Amino acid sequence: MTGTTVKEEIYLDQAKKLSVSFAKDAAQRDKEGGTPKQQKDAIRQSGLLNLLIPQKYGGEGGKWSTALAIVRELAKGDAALGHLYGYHSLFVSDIRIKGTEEQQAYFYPLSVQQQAFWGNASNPLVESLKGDKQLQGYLLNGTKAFGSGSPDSQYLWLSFNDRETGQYLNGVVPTDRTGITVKDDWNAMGQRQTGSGNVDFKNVRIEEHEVIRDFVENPTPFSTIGASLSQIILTNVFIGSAFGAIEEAQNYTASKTRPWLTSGVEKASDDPGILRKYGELWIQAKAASALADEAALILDEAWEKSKKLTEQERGNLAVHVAAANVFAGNTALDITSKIFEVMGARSVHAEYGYDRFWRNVRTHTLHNPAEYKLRTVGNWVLNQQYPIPNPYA
Amino acid sequence: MTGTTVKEEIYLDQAKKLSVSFAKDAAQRDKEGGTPKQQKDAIRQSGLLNLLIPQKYGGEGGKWSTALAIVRELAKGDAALGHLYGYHSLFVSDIRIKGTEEQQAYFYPLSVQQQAFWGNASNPLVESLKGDKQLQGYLLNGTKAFGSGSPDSQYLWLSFNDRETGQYLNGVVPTDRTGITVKDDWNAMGQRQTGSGNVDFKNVRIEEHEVIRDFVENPTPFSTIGASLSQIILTNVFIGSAFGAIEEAQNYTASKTRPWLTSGVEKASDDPGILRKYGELWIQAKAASALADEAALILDEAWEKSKKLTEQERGNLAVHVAAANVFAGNTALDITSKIFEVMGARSVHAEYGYDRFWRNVRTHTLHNPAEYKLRTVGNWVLNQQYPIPNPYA
Amino acid sequence: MNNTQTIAASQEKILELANQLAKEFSKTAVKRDREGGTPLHERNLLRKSGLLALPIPKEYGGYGACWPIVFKVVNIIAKADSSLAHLLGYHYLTVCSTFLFGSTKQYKTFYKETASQQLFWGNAFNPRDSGLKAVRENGRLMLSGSKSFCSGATDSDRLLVSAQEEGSDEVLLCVLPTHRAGIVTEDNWDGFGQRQTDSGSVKFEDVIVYEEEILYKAAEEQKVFPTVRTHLAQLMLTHLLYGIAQGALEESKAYVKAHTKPWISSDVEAAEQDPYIIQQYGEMSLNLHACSALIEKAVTEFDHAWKKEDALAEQQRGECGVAIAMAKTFTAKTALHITSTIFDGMGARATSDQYKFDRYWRNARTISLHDPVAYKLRDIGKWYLSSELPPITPYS
Amino acid sequence: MNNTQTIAASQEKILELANQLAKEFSKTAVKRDREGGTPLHERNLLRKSGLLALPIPKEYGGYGACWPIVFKVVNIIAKADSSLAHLLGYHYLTVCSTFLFGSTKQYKTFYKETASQQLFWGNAFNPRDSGLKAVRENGRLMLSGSKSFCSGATDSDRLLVSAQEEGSDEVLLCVLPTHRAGIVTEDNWDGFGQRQTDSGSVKFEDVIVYEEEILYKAAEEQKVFPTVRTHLAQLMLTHLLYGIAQGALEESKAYVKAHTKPWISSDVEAAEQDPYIIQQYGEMSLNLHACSALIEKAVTEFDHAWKKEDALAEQQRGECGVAIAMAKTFTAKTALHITSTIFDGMGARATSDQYKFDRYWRNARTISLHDPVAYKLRDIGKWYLSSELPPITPYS
Repeated sequence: MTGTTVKEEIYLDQAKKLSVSFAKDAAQRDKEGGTPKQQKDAIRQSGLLNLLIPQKYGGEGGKWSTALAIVRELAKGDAALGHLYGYHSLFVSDIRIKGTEEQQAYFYPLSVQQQAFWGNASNPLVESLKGDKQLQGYLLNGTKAFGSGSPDSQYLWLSFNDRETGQYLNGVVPTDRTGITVKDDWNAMGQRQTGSGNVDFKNVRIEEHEVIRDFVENPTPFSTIGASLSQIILTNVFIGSAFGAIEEAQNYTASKTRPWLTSGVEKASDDPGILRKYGELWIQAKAASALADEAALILDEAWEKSKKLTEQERGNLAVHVAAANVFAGNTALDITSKIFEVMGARSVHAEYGYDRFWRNVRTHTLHNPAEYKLRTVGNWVLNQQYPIPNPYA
Repeated sequence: MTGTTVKEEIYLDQAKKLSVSFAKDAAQRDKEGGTPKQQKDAIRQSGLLNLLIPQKYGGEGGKWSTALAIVRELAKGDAALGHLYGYHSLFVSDIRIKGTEEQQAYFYPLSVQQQAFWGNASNPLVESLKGDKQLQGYLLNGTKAFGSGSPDSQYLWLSFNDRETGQYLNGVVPTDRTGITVKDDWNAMGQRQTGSGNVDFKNVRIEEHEVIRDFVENPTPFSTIGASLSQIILTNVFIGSAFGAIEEAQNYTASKTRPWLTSGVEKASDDPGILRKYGELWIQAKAASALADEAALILDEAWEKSKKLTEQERGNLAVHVAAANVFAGNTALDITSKIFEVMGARSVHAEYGYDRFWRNVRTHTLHNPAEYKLRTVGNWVLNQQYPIPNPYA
Repeated sequence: MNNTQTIAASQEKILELANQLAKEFSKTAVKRDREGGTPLHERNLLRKSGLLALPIPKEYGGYGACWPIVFKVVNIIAKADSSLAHLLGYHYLTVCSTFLFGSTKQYKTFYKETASQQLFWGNAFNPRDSGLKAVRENGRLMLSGSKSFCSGATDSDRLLVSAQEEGSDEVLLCVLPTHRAGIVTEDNWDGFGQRQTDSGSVKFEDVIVYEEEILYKAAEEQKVFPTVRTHLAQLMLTHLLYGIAQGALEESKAYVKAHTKPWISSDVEAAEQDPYIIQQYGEMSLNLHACSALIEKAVTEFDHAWKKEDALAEQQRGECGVAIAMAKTFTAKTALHITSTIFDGMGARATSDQYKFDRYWRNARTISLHDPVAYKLRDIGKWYLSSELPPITPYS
Repeated sequence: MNNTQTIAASQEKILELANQLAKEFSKTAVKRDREGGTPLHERNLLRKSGLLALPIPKEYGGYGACWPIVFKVVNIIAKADSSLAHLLGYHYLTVCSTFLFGSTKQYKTFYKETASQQLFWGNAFNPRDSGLKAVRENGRLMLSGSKSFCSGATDSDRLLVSAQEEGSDEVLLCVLPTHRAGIVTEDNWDGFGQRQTDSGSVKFEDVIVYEEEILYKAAEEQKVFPTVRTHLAQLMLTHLLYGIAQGALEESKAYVKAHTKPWISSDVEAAEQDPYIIQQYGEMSLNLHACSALIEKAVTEFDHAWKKEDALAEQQRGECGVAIAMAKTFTAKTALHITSTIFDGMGARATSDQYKFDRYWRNARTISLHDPVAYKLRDIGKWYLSSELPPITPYS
């Protein structure tokens, strides 16, 4: 990205260092699954978790475009950690999007002070967590699936339904609140260290000040941009994965690939087919990142406008983010599968774990269907209609 | 593009108005071929021809990124006019790139004063124009093919070889110089009004101050960036064509396309397949433009550095431009062929002339082979080697 | 010679004849693409060749060729000139529609006169156009209105016509002599591709239809067999697309070898040694080969279905339709890809108007829009996912 | 029953047997993909089934199945478990290599003992690895060194071995009992795909080779026929890829119908009615169908070439190679596309480790790297552009 400030450069530099260190054992940790405790702690210590928290509450007051550049950088080394950082940033921001100023004032200083990582318990597809209204707050019972980042988190961003009225609400609770069990049972083919398993709630108290309901009482276009945030985070995880894959492949081809027996060249890195394929892969990745960078700037403007964001601006953001997301997803799928063609048969050995790139991308490109994102964009191009806000558009 | 200044907005606004008026009879003029005299005059009157000429010589002192945005905008309405404007900008700039300060001081005020359009007689692939050294300057004899913009031009940017030494030189002559015959014999399947035919030279005098040889005597990396300029101009012609095609298709689908008999929808614009395809096409075009915009910024920096441009910076520019070019070319080919699938069988009628988009793009994507651009980029990604400067990379 | 040998020899003769015509047509294909209009000279060559009677059984004076041979002939012509192949293929489709929709007496009559007089058939049949009305006046059936996309109507001898019966949903099918009073074939086809197919409109002004010209079987909706007309039409289009792709690839190969200079940074001595050009031709010829394999399968299935005649069951009709949809979809995609990609190898000078190499893409693009590929894919997908047969329509 | 009927009945029996085994294998395919290692139980089931003798002529105790049937069996197993199909296919390849490279006496002996004892063959043959040396010492031939990518060597009874003769460019081919002193099959295959193929290395330490174990024909370079071993290997790989694609598409279809919920904004009641899912399955099944058509053509050509034996000419060998290259290239591309795209329809929950649906992609990706697709395209392109036959190599 162009036009970065000195401060942003420092953040990105930190992210780069973290990413390089994460890359070293990413293949091994992919095999093991579970929680990357040590790596999460390294992120905690870096201070990057506070990037989006306003300065008045002790944070860095950074921009979303910076947070996304960090996501991309981390994902280059390890897509799971890029994901965890991105979703942490989303949940922290959700308070600002859907909650009150008082809730920011309450949670943000705590988060900064505790170097807190925020996790997820808010999958909107299934109404599996119910709240029974109390005099103050709710009593929560049920389960939430796809709880990315819930293991080793300090806070959980959750969604639940009022058992009586069906009302959809959000909330934030400390992860160690009595009655919460983070199952840590995520075992998928990719993004294996994102801890995206189930979170159980048994008679969990959520206090009134922890219940997020301002978006219900004072709905604005701004209060619905969470969908775009989650989509653009994933976009940057895909792009980071794609560049990470190209980088690993480049190292491999340059040092290990043997020229093909009828190639007539002395080094694989002079093979005309391999050269053009590297061009093709990199150009695709670069186009994806350029498109995502444009969307990030639109997001920065929207973030700046905050509650003043118009419906049209919200729609414009959603369309550009959907476009960037589906392009990056398809591109990353293609790249992470084709890198093997420039490395050769021996690159399948488990010691390298190069298949993790494809498995990671394939797993999280399924977050919501690419085809419906194409439709969202197409409906705007053809009919000038912005998407009706939902958790994915 | 983001971050445009007020002045740039004004230029772009002018370009947009011109583009809209060009679009009206673009199909008709495509059929006729020949020279778009009236349209070229409209560009002359707009003052946009002076955009890149420094203010001290009476020009606007604009940036290349602005010139390219204008190329794109014009190409949206008519790819031939986008091309003519882009190549005019290139030839004007060639003086700065390869000539002396004195030559700028000589030609620029003349060009501004005459609202001059510059044309081409410099195809480097064939040594078909020879210069016989005179006491002062040369006597030129021969022919140059692919003379884009030579009809209805005031100046020609030419290349020739010293008959004795073989030395490759450039030069600028007024198009009406005695002995020059612009054949105006371009008759290709696309870009039909670019006048890219032959230019004949019979005992044409070129004076010493018109001979461009500073790049020979004082070669710098900057003096070889013409290749990148031509490639990024074409890039923006492709992108403009792609957006123009989508826009025409959108109008057509919304107003004329009937829903398919088994579609189950009442309007073609509600067809799920058509919607997703519009999404797909627009996202591709948008990715191409984002990538090209990034390259344009790198070009702006290089242009600013001028003779201080390092070899590495020149290489970096060439790689990014090649990437943007090949991506835009492939994208535009795909889009201009697929628009018909969202319009239907009746869209082939000649009255619309929608095939011109594909014919235009297909014609000028052959300027130099896409495959070798992929190799150029790949050789940098894999081997960290910048292209050896040639007229195309 | 035994029987098989005789058939083989006569097939060879037919293909030889088709090749000769194709060679003749290819000489002027560029010129005629430029001019558009009606290829009168070429239509007469087709008449004289006898090939118009190709699928008509021998007992009625034709060659009695089986469908695989008929398609092969259309394909051979399409390689040279897809407009002429379109006219010929639609002629076959139209003549043989009388076998599907007419009474025994009717198709015998049409077959015989077509073979003996070398009649050229055209159509005014577009099922998506309800602009032609049939009215009964004083016991006489009259047609008024117009039809669009009437490929091959100009200079035809017979027209297969579909019209909307007034006051009913019924579609009336009939065969009329093109010179019948009140019929005007309009010279208004101006598509950018298939430029000599005369796919413009036909106007009808109080045109009398006689009882024996009406194909009544068309209304018997319970029958499956007549609906294979759709399959026949789709296979004709598939063979046009295949021929265009073949022609484009062959002609571009000849150009590359004769004219293309090796690229400045290629380090090869001839363009055909360029690794990237080789790679592209590898991919293109591979895809073309896949077309051929898919088409072969579809033609075999169609041949079987056709031979069943009235015993044809809906299941077989549907499965045959899926095979054809597969062949057509893949061939359309391949034809569009090849006709655009050939330029990469040939280079910038190949865009010169003298070659009209863009006609391949323009022709393929035009034919491939006949009915949407997206709905073919839907049919295939529903069949694979849910064993649903394609709906019986004029396009599937 | 006449002769044709008898053959058909026995073919049906074989395919039935293969299907039964495939069903059995599919029950544990996920578990075994997770574990990797040697599928001893399954290998013994293959031994017991008698299928190891499938291509061995009846006179030597085998089934005498023709190649199309042998490939079909490999394909059936591959749909369920491509590792086991790999082992079986390479077993056939290796046994039958003795017919290509051995004397009449040799292959008869090998055929007979394989059929009577249900021997499982593996290989130590990798032509890209020159790490195994043959040395003559005191008149005895000894092997020392190692070979990589030795699919199926572990738990095998016979090994086809290639070694570099010291002091010469010659490659020595021989068949050794796997338990011969000095041979150690190493358990070091850890590819992310084809996890139970044991494609690790084999170590040789002063391994004696007896005269009758050496396949001398290998050195007779003027003969074309032995070089069809490459074709056989390529067709085996093609059938593995095809089976993987089929298995992935079938299993994903079952999942979509049983588990996938319609998307929130889809307005359909079941996932299989989603227009985008239908479209994707349309495309995938169409491409799979094209694979099948291309493979059928290639197998037919191979069958003809094989039957020519020593009369096989270079031209036919080359054209057959092009047909195989086309089938393999297209199938590899299709398999990679399908094994990745199935997830779009199935949705996020299908990534759960319990299903191991990613094994299809991992397996296809692994097999498709056996030799570069780019060079197959080059062979095809050179053939199309310049009528050049593919070079005779262990891969083309």
